[in-house]
Parts: sequence; structure tokens; C-alpha cells
Amino acid sequence: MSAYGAEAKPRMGFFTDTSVCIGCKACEVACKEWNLIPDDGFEWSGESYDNTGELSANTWRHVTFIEQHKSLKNGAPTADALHVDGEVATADGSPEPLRWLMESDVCKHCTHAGCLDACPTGALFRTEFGTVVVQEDVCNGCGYCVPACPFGVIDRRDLPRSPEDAPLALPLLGRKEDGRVWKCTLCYDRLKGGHEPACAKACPTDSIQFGEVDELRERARRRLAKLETEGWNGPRLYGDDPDDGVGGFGAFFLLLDEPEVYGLPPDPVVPTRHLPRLWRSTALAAGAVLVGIAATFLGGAE
Amino acid sequence: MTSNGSITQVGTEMQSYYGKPIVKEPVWKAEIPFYLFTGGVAGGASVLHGLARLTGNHRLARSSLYIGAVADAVSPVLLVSDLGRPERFLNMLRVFKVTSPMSVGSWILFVSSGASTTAATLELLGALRPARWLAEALSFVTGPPLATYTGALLANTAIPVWSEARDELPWLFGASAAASAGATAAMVTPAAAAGPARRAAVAGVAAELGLVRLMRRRLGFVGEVYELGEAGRYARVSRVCAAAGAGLLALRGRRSRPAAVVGGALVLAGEVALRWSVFKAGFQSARDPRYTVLPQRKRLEERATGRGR
Amino acid sequence: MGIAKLLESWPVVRQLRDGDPLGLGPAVQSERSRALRPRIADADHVGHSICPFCAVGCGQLVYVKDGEVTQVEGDPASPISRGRLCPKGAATKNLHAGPLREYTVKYRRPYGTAWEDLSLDEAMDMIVDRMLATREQTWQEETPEGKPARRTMGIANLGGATLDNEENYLIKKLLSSLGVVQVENQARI
Amino acid sequence: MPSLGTSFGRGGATTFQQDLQNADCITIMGSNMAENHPVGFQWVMEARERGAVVQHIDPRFTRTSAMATRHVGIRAGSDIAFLGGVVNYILEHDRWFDEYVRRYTNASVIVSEDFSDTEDNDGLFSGWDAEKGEYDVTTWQYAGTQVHGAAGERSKGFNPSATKGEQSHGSHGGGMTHGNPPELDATLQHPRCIFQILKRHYARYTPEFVANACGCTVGEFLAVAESLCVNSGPERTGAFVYAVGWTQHTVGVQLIRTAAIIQLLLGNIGRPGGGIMALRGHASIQGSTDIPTLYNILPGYLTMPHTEHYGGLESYIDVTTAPGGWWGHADAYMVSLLKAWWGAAATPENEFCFEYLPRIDDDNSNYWTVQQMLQGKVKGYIVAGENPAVGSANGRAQRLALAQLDWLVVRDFVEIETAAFWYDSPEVESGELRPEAIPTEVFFMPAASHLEKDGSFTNTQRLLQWHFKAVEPKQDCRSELWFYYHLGRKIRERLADSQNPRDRPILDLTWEYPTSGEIEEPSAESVLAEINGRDSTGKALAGYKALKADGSTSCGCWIYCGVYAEEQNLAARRVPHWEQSATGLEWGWAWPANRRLLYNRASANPDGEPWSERKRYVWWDRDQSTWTGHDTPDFDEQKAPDYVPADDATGPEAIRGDHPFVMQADGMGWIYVPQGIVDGPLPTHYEPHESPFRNALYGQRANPRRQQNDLAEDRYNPPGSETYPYVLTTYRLTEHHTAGGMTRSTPYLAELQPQMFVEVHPQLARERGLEHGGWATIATARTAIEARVMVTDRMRPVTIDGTVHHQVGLPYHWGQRGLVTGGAANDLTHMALDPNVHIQEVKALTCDIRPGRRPRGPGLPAFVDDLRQQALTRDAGEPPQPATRGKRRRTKGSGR
Repeated sequence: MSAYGAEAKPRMGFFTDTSVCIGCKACEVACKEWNLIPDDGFEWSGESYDNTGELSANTWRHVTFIEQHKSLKNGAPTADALHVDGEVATADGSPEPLRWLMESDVCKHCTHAGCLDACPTGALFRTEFGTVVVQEDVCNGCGYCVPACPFGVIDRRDLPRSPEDAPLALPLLGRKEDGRVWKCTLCYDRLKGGHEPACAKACPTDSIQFGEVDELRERARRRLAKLETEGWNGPRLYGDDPDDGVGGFGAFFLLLDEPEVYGLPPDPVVPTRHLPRLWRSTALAAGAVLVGIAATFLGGAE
Repeated sequence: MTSNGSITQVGTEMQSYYGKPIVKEPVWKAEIPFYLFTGGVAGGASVLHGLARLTGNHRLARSSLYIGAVADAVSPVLLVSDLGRPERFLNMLRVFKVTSPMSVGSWILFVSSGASTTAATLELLGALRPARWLAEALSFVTGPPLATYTGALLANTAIPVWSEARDELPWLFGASAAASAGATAAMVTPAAAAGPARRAAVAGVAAELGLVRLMRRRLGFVGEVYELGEAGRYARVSRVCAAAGAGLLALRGRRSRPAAVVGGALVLAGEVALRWSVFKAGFQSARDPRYTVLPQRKRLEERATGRGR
Repeated sequence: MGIAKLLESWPVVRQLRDGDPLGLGPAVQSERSRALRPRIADADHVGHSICPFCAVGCGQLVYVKDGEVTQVEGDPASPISRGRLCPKGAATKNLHAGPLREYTVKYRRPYGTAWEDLSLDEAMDMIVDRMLATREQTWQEETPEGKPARRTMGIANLGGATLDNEENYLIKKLLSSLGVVQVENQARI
Repeated sequence: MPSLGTSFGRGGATTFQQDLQNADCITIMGSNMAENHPVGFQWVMEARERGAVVQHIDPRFTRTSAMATRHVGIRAGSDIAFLGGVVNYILEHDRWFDEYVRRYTNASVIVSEDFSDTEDNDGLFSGWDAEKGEYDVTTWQYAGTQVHGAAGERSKGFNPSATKGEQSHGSHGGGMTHGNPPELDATLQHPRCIFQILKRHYARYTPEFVANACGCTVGEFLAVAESLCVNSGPERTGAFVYAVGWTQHTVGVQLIRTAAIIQLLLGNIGRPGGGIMALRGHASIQGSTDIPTLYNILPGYLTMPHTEHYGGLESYIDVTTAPGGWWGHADAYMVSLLKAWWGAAATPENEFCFEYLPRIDDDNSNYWTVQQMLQGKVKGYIVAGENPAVGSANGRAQRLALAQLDWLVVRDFVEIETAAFWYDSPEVESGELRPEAIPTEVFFMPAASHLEKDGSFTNTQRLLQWHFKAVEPKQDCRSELWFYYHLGRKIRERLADSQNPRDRPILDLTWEYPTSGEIEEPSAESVLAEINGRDSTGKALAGYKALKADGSTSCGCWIYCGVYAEEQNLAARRVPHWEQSATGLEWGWAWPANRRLLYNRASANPDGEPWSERKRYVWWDRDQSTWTGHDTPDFDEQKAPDYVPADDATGPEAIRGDHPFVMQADGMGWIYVPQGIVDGPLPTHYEPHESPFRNALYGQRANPRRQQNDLAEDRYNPPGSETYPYVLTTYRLTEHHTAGGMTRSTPYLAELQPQMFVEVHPQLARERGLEHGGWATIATARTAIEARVMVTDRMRPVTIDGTVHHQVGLPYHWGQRGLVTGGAANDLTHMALDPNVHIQEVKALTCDIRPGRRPRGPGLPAFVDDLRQQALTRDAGEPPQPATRGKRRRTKGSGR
């Protein structure tokens, strides 16, 4: 991160490989334990084994569960057909194929981050590791970053303030809720201490891999090639392309189906991509207001 | 069902994750749509006031100065009260970010409201003329951007119905600002001096009605939210009130003071409703993943087939 | 602090000065963020432990500050778990300091309708009384057929699969010497 | 684990989790490893990434199935049919590992001519005594041998219940007076040789039979069988992984035995990437059988003295000592234990205080105890770290039993259901129990967490790992070590002056452990040192080979001897894996003798050479003339491959140099188990105690030897009952632990699975009008519970005789208490047990399911009773044949 000069570090991120995710949710818990995040309520959703629902101020890792009538591999389970006494021993006639996709979703730490651009206070900033982090001591809860995120990641916390929060500067203006926005920090504090993020460390099958983004992209490409040669059904990388609408994710994924199946946007674009043009038309419109109203004075005072 | 939800509605079919939204609805409360309105009034009024001064229409100048000052005084209060951490409202001036319409807007509002309220106070006291002139000049300059930046504020998000309308929203809000300011001024200014205000109101409404149609057309199916639910209701109210008010102002506003007041009030009602319909439309378009996914899918197909981009 | 300093601490100024004109990076970083450290770096000591849930036996590192557990995470050195934990293991601190955890003895008297408080010592003595009395009452020197038994069938003990080997050893040793044979645990296979 | 014990010699997993990565095929059955042992599952994923076949055979499509290369759905409780089919497939297609089978297993042994098979007796082995409901095992013995029973008991046969210890660790003598079976046929052709008996026994387990009994397809079965075969032999190995999905059946032990037979036939035991990985559910559940809090064994699987059979120490030793193998030194193990417990008081003159030990009856296991409680015979109950009120079968009976006690001590972190039964339970809600009427005195004692105490856990691969105290326990929280130590101390003080001989054992007990700190916490390490044992000079022993029978050594648990060698706590050893070999011998300490892969002599061929380079592990080094390799050889290091014992050799010396199973009297892997298991020498397909089906093979429907009760509190659903038409299975989820005591009260886990739910297939939902997300009531003859409905294709129906049959899935994590609550699945389960280990059958029973919430108050028992009456009147008589029941199902399906 050039702006940091000497303090700059290589860009760090996640590669989440859903082809080995067992949906255990260790990432969700490890994240909460480390970041001291409040629980998110005890509601049973009935949406497969997902009772967390979405990424939110109180859930920075979220495991999605998708039950499908698709086979894990092309042509599976007959893929490993075996010949026995001339007859082919396969799982033919077995019940319709079934596939259970699981994916640990997280903040994408975009190269061009909508939340970061939108933040009017500088609470959100890009760290020396190239990650996007909310500074809880700065955020004033304006909420502008929330709709500015193309992935619906960042969110405002409406739970009561935790006691250790600084006493209100101006009691009259105080609120009882926390009122600030929260999201994955890629464990900024751990990174500063040379530790890997809590979720990646806990992940039992290494579905969540932490490292330098460039190296992770290499690894991801190799992984994709392997799955393709093994005939997996629909593997694809998501967010690894520096030319996509957000300039590539710092935390990207290997998915086994379309992004929207996992609740992800198929072609996310950072709002600020259109900002220059938007500013232009805003200026023109401002001029038009001036000119337009000026015109109304041509008719005289009455 | 536990198999992942796929939604079928109004002829558009797609896969989704249990029909859950992809982008988050804004966390903003009622203060914001009202601010969109008061900000518009303030911006428009500053322009009216400045031009009135220049053209020597001092009655109009004074009334619009007070209007702008009041609106400029109310706006920051609305914004602060919507913050999750109001005591930290000053952090808005911690940085200046061109990438953030809210940051830029905060600075504009900071200057504009400071200027117009100062000017108004001095006007009341009849003191410090040069300072007053300076203040008036500042508020005149910041008026137009104050009137239109809120359009950019909404457009610079991932909310489908807002971001897809990035070419129209600043204009729409500008027109609405002119209409609101004009209507307010027309209400409180004697007919003899209120001509420009009435015309601003009528012209603003006319432009606004046109822009709404344009926006709806350009938005394509995403724009359907303007016909659904609360957004739709506010849109209809807005259309009817604004049109009726503008008509009344145009036909009877000059001769009948009551007509001017009623007409102005109707226009204002229409403008408030307009801001609410745009505000609500954003929420509705965020709630349904179709509005997020389908335009993006379309984009991808176009890119695939070489068109677009 | 002086005006100059105040100005310098103003990110707007830093934006212009520190080559971060857009104010997206270092210019807006707060002092807190700059000074941030992982809390495990402040631990008084790091304990080695083993996950208490299933029998995989994952290694755990326990970070302690001022006599309180501040973090529990996987021990990378373990050949079995390689530093990884499942959701249960990852929630170890949450288990250790859970909101429902009990810290004092509770007593319910016969036919009682509510818990009462009881000191640990009293409770221990009362349990001793009851063990000895029941043992006395239900002692079998011989089976009805006159075969040696040397036991009491009036006392039973359950639990062990979640306990330490040393604890199971003392349980079996103590209760056997008291003639208690109904010693059982979850491990019925 | 008698199954593994009798087959191989030791009642523990034969391999270690990391070694799964070396497998070419991993068959997970009766286990949901990805969900219940996620971190161990990383080694399965490693294997999968290297191209291994991972096959999951399970009634449900779970997170394990989702990761497997193949999932085969079968009917809960039909596993023996499936595995028997595999045995038959191996034998039919000449796929066994010939040299391994001939040289390392008892396939060539000739069995008594009095033996007759289930195939000859419609589902019963020879020796069935209908009155006693027991087998006389005499006819099962090797030809030319006698039952190795206690004097005077031969006619009766070796009373199985008296020999849990033997069952639990191995088979001891196997009836031999000498290390080798008298009659062998190396050609495997003799009609009475085990190989031929095996062939006949499984001949009818054809692919078609399997498909029909298990509800899978012929293709699915063949794919599994073939994958097993192609991934075995000198160059390749396959591993089996199981958990309580196999054990919790009335045929649990036999089920695991079937896998043992397969692994012996395929030559997969004692070799890298092979073996049987028993996955256990609790942190130290292996440890709690090694150092047992179990009624029927003493530390190290020594048999508990029995009222029926043992006189003094001598006759005890006579019975427990085997002529060959390491059980030949049972006398040393027992005497050393007695010395550890009674120290100076234990002398040769008084038989080392052997008489101090209490005697057990046939079955004094937990479920028996519960029945005694219900009859008011048990007065006092101490429950430490267990929650029977929701964790044991038939929760209602458990709670009613608690209400009969005089006093109850519950030690746990939170106020679990077992502590709160008297005011917060379904029975209180229904009015069956009234607090004012419950005499039980309840002491709730807050327990210390593992972070608040020193101690060792023994994990699923027999590995002892030490955990260090990190912080002091708060307020009244105490470790079990503290509780039992100070309980004993106070009792000894009270009895100090007693002259009553019955108090001698407690007064003579060695009970001096150093304590430390304000709370006087006893030193766990000093206890470990006692377990390890010392010689006469007080020096810590190096290993069990040093144990003596003359009283000169003491040892609290002979198989743990060596964990404290040279006064070093080896359980606390923590050499990082990157600083040592893949076997990880310097991390913790594994019994026996820090071996990680058991019977590893079998990883070399009879001559001591590795079977193949690819599977090299332990081999005979001719130059050094010693066994060496990647692990501690599980063999006498100096015993050459060509060693042949002298006729009068005993103990380990009686084991040939090419016989790898050193705990067995004959050093061989037992395909056929002549004794040590009470319900048959070979596994046979029986229906579960509660099943909608007849036995497709025999008139004998279920395991004849299974244990049943005649209790009002433990009624059974009639076989083939129309009233309880669905197969019910219970299980765990990743997000919770066992009965939920540790997780329902933990916010971060409670929120992940916040409510009890029942999993059903869409067809069943339609059939019964169940709505996804709505409520359902699930009922058995015990009681009824309610749960939220999860309609999912993962709950695959099975097709039997062309008809679709549905299964109902219930996680059992919830109860009345905690942050998240719900119906307790175990309230529905019954207490019919496996006869060998008295384990409950909670993986396959029957139930009814209907939409809506369960009746409240007195309505509940009434509802349950009506259903039972209906079952008794309408469903009287024999269970229908699958085909016909299929038709009935259809009519009923449309009917209701």
C-alpha cells in the first residue's frame, strides 16, 4: 500500500475454497471469540443448517448452505464406474443426485471498496496490509457505507452499547445503541502482531486460506485446474480478477455454482466507478438550477 | 423449502439464496427524506434570494433568505439526529473526500447553512452589512450544489434503483429544489414580488414530472418499484399534488393570495412525497435480489456477446 | 497541545501533506489504529491445553491476563489438529465463561420447591454423612446365595468420559474401596 | 470395545487419525465424521485430495456425505446385511489377501464339530438356551480345546457377563491350553475350518439381498465392495471409520466385528492407511474405559471380581491369565494394581488385599442401575460431567428414577436437566411429578473447567495428552480430582477409629496425594505417577514389561505403564509436528508403549519384509536382528520372523515370529471369535429391537440375546407396528456436543443451532401433512416430543421390495434448559440393550410422526397411552412381510 511508504506491507487476503468446506462454522465462532462480537440471536431459520442468515454487524463470517439436485462431479456417481463380472458396478438407479454446497462468506476487502470511498469521516480506511477496516473510535454511524457495499456486508449495530465504550461526549446527543458500523477487519490487530486471522487459523479443512493475495491467486488458479481435471461440477473463481467491477477482491472464492446461488452478486461494481460522471451531471444540474431560476426573473417581479 | 430458493415473479426467473437480499437496505430513518427536502428548499432559496438581491427584488430576497436560513438550520439537526453516534457529528469535518458525496455534501451544508443563517441573523439585526453581503454571497454560491448533491449521494450506492438512475437523480432533485423553494417563497411573499418564485415552482414541477418519466423509462424493469408499495403510493401523491399545486399557482397564484398559499402548499406536499417515494424505492429495490441480480446478469451477457461496456 | 499540533492531527491536513489526497489510507488512520496490538501479545502466560469436547484431542493455547482467560485458540504444534479447531473447540472461552455457568453450591432439600445456598464445606460434610449412612444401610457382605459380595448396591456413580484419567482413577479407586460397584460412564462400548 | 478386543486383542482404535491420509480408500460408516470430528476429518480430506476413494454409507446425507466421493443411503440398522454382503463379495470373487489371511488370521483353524451355524438353526447358533435366553458357548470353541472358564463353570460355559473385562480388551485364552490352536488346515479347505464356515455363513448375503435389506441399489453396493477390494493388497490399503452409529444397536458389537472380518480378509490391519478408526465422542472416553469408571472392569481391562466365579486371587488369576500373548502376565498386572491401591497393607499373605475388592453380579451397568432406582433400591447417586436426564436412553425413565433417590449429587458447569428434574421437566409439566412429592435431596456442585485443572485426556487414538491449569477455579468451582480426593479424605477421617472389617479397604487405601494452593487441589501429576507405577525402590517404571507378580512393583493401570517413565510426564510432551516424524511419537504418549499403529508387525510379510515399498512401516532389520520402522514395533523387538515357540512356552514367548496379534493367545487376528462375545462367534443380520420389518433371512427377527426390560417406564413399540410405522434415528450436529450440556448454554454455539428440529423427506412430509418450518409431534411407546419440521432431500427414503420407506431423523442435543431448548430425542428412545456392552439402541427404532405441537399437561401421557393401546389392539400379531407392508403403507399414506 504505497501511501504507507516504508510501513507498507504486501497485500494480505483470503482464498476461500468451497470445494473443501465442511460447513462446520468454526470460522463464525473463532471470529466472534477473537473479535468479541455479541451473539446474533437464537432464531431457527429452517434454511438448511444456516441459522445465521447473512453477514451483519454481529456476524463477520457466515456459512451458507445450499441443497441441490446436482451431482458433485460431472456424471457422478457413475464417474468411477467399476467392472465386476462384466457388469458395471455403479450407483445407477440411485436416488436423484444430491449436492450440499457450503461456503464461508466474508467481507471481500475490495481493491476499490464502496464502503471505504463512501465513508465521510475516514472511519473506514485501507490498512498497510491493503485491507479495509472500520475504526470504531472514529465511526459516527452515518450509515452511508451500508448501501454503498455491492455485497451487503457492512452493517450498523443496533444492540446496546457495551459498557467499555467511551462515555458520551454530549449526553443530549447520546444514543443507547452501539450505532456504529462493523465488519470483518481481516483481524487487523492479529496481522499487526504477525498472527493469521482467527477464522483461517481455525478452519479444520483449510477451506479458508490466508496469505499474500498474489500468491493466493496463483494457488486458486492451480486449484481450479485440478478440480476441472477431476471433473467437478461447475467450479469457478469469484473475485480473483483485478479487472472486475471492484478491481478484484482481497478475499476471493472458489465456488461450485453461480454467485447468486450463494447470495453473491454476479457482477459487482463499486458505486464510485461512476462518480466522475456523476459529479459532472451533478454540477450541470446545479448550473441548470441556477440558470433555470435566473430565467424566472426575466418575467419581472410580479 | 430448504433447497436454495429460486424466485419466480413478474416473468423474471432467477436463482437466489432463499430469496434473501444481496445488498443491504439503508439504515437511514425518516430524517433523511425530510433532509433531502429541506436541503432542496435551502439550496433553491439561496439561489432565489441571491438573484432577487441582484435584481433588486428585496421583498422576495428577504423572504427567501429567511426561508433558506430556516431550512439550513433544520437540515443539520435532521442529519445529526439520524447518526448512530450523534455526539461524533463533528467527525464529518475530520476529512474531505471527493469520493464521498456525503463528505462533500457535509462541507457544502456546513458552509451554506453557516452563511445563510449568519446572513439572516444580520439581516434581522440590520447590522454588519459587509459581513452580511459576504455571507449572502457564500450561501448564493453553495445553493445550487446543495440543491443537487443529494442526488449524487443516493446515486453513489449499490441500491439498484438509485445507482441505475445516476444520470437523472441530480437533475430531478435540482428541479424539486427549485419547485420547493419557489413554492415556499410564493406562499410567504406578496404576489407583487413573488413572480419569479411562482414561475420557479411551476417550471420546477414541470421539469420534475418530465424527469420522473425519463427516469422510469431508463430504469427499465427495476423502475417498477416506483409503482409498487409505499414508493408507488408516494409517487402517485407526488404527481397529483405537484401538478395540481403548480397549475393553481400558474393560473390563480398571481391574483389570489389564498390560491398562492394553497397552490404552494400542494407543491410542497408533492415535493415531500417525491423525496419519500425515491427514498422508499431504494429500500424496496434492495429488498428483492432480482433488482440486484438481473441487471448484472444482463450486463454480463452483453459483455459476453461483445455489446455494452 | 498547540494549534500547529492540532492542525497536524487534523486528517484533512494530513491528506494534503502525506500524499493521501483522497483520504483513504494513512491520512485518516487514528492513533488507536496505529497503536493496535493483538491482545494475546499482552498475555501474562500461555497455557497448553487440550480441547474438552470430542475425542479428536485438538491442542489448545490458552492466553491468560491478570488471572483471566483472554483467548483460547488452536495449538499449531499439535500433529493431530495442526492448530485447527471446530466450532465447539473455538467456543472454548465461551464455554469456560458462559453466561449460565454456576459458581456456587446449590442445595434442594427433600420435598423442597426451591434451591437454597449452601457452603462448599457444609455440602461436602453432608455428602460424606449420606454416603456413609447409605453404605451402612445397604451393605451386602454376601449375596443372598451366600457368596462373598463386600459391596453396597445403594450408591451409584455416573460420569467419566468428560473427566481426566487421574480423576477417573481416583473415582474407581475410592468407590471400589467403599464397596460401590455401580460406577459407570458414557463409554458403554 | 469387545468387538475390536476379541478380533485383534485390544479394545481400542487400531490406528491413529493422521494415518488416514495414507489410505487409498476410506469407508465411513456409522459415523458422521465431518460433523462430529471435524478437525480429525482434515486427514480424510488429505486422503481425498490425494485421490483416495471416500465412501460414506449412512441412512442420512450429511456433511460427511457432501465431502465423500460416494454416498450410499441405507436403512438404519441394516449395516450387518451390507457388510456381510461385502464379506460374501470378497469370498465369492477370490478377493481376499491370501497370504495375510492364511498366516495372520484364524481362518485356517478348525472349529468343534458340535458347532452349528445360524444357517442351520433359522437364525440361532448352536448352544442356545431358550429359558435362560443365553448361549452356552462350549460348541463354538476351536476343535480340541475347552472353554477357558472358571472351575466348575465349564458345563455352563464361560458366563459372559462375568467376563466383561475379557470382552473389553480381548479374548484371553481363547480356550487354548497352549499358544497354538490344535487343529489347522493351511489349505483352508476343511469343511469345519473357519474360512469355510465363514463362506457358508455369508453365502446368502448376495448383492440382491443387500440391496433389498438395506434399501440401496445393487450398483451402489457393488461400487462400495469393489472399491474396498481394489484398494487392498500389498500395494494398497483401506481404512474403516466408525462411531456410535455402529455401536448404539442391539447388535452393536457384532456390527463392528463384521468390519473387523472384512479388514482381516483384505489384510488391512496393522498397516499404514488401513485399520479400523473408532471415533469416540468425549474428550477422554477412551481413557474412561482404560482407567474405567465402569462397573465390570478394573484399570487396564482387568476383570472385576464376580460373585459367581472367582474365589481368591489365585483362581482369579487362573481365569484371567492366557496361555499365550501378553495376557500371560495378567497376574503381574493385577498384583501391581492391588499394590498401587493398598500399598504396604497388600502382602502375599493376604493375597495383596484381593478380598478388599467388591464383587459384581451379571449386569450392574447403568441401565440396570436405573431400574434399581425405579424400584427404590438405589438411594444415593453421584453424577459428574454427565447428563442422563437427556443424554441417556428413555429420558423419562431416567428422570422418574432420579425422583426415587434419597440423595443426588450433580457436578457440572451449568444447572443441567439432571439437576433440575425436580422442578423443570416434562413430567413436572404433565403433572406426573410434583416437587412437593419428590423426596430426593439434590446437591448441585459447580465443576472446574479443563482450563482450571491439570490432567490428562486419552483421545480417540489412545493418545494421552496433558492439559495444564491456566487459571484458578472461581468460588465453589472444583475439579473432580478435588471432589473425590477430599471426599475420600473426609470419609477416612470419619472412619479412622472404626474396627469394622468392612472399613479396612478404605482405611488401608493409599490416599496420600500432595495438595497445593488455597483450595488444596491434589496434584494430578502424582496420581499419574501412581498410575504409571513404581518398583520396590520407588523408581517410576519404564513399561509394563517390568511388572512383577511378587508384589515388588505397583502400577495403577498396566497399559499406561511408561507414561511417567524416568519421572517424566510424557503425556505433557509437546514436540511440534514439524520437528518430528509423521508418526508424531514425541507428542503425548499413546498406550501401549507409545505405539500409534497397533499390530504393526502385520505391515511386514511373514519374513519380516514390507509387503510393498509404498506401504513400508515396520520391518525386520536382519543386520541388527531387530524390528524397526516408523513406529514403536508392536512386537517383541528381538523376536525373529521365523521364531517358533517351544511347546512349553507361555505368555509372549508362546507367540510365533509370524503372528502379529500379540495380545491374542494364538497371536492371530480372529475372523471367528470362539469366546468373549455372548451373541455369536460370527456377526449375523438381525433386525433392530424395534423395526417395521421381518428378518429377511431368518424366523429369528432380532438379536435373540439382546437385553430387554419389563418396565412400565420402558414400553416397546410392537414389531412391524402400524402405529409406529417409521424408522427413527438419532444423531448429533457439528454445532452441539452430545446432550448439549456444554453447548446449549454457550451463546456462540446455541445461536448456530437454536432449536430442536426433525428431518423428514418431502414425500413423508406430504404423506403426513408436515409443513416445513412448522411443528411436528414424534411419538413412541415411551412418550412424545415436538420439534420444528425440516423438510429435506437429505433425509433419503429407502426402497425395499420396490416400496419406498421413510426414516425420521432427530438430533438429540436439546432439553428443558439452556439458552436454547427443545424436545429431548432420548425421551423417545428405549432401554433395550446390546448384550455384550449394555449399550442402548438409539440409532434405529420406530416412531409415529404427525403435524402440530404435542399435547400439554396431562394430555401428553394420555396421548401416548392412546397410541400404545391402538398399537396393542390393532397391530397385534406378527410383523408383515416387507412387500405387504409396502401396500399397507400406500393405503395409509393416502388415507391419513
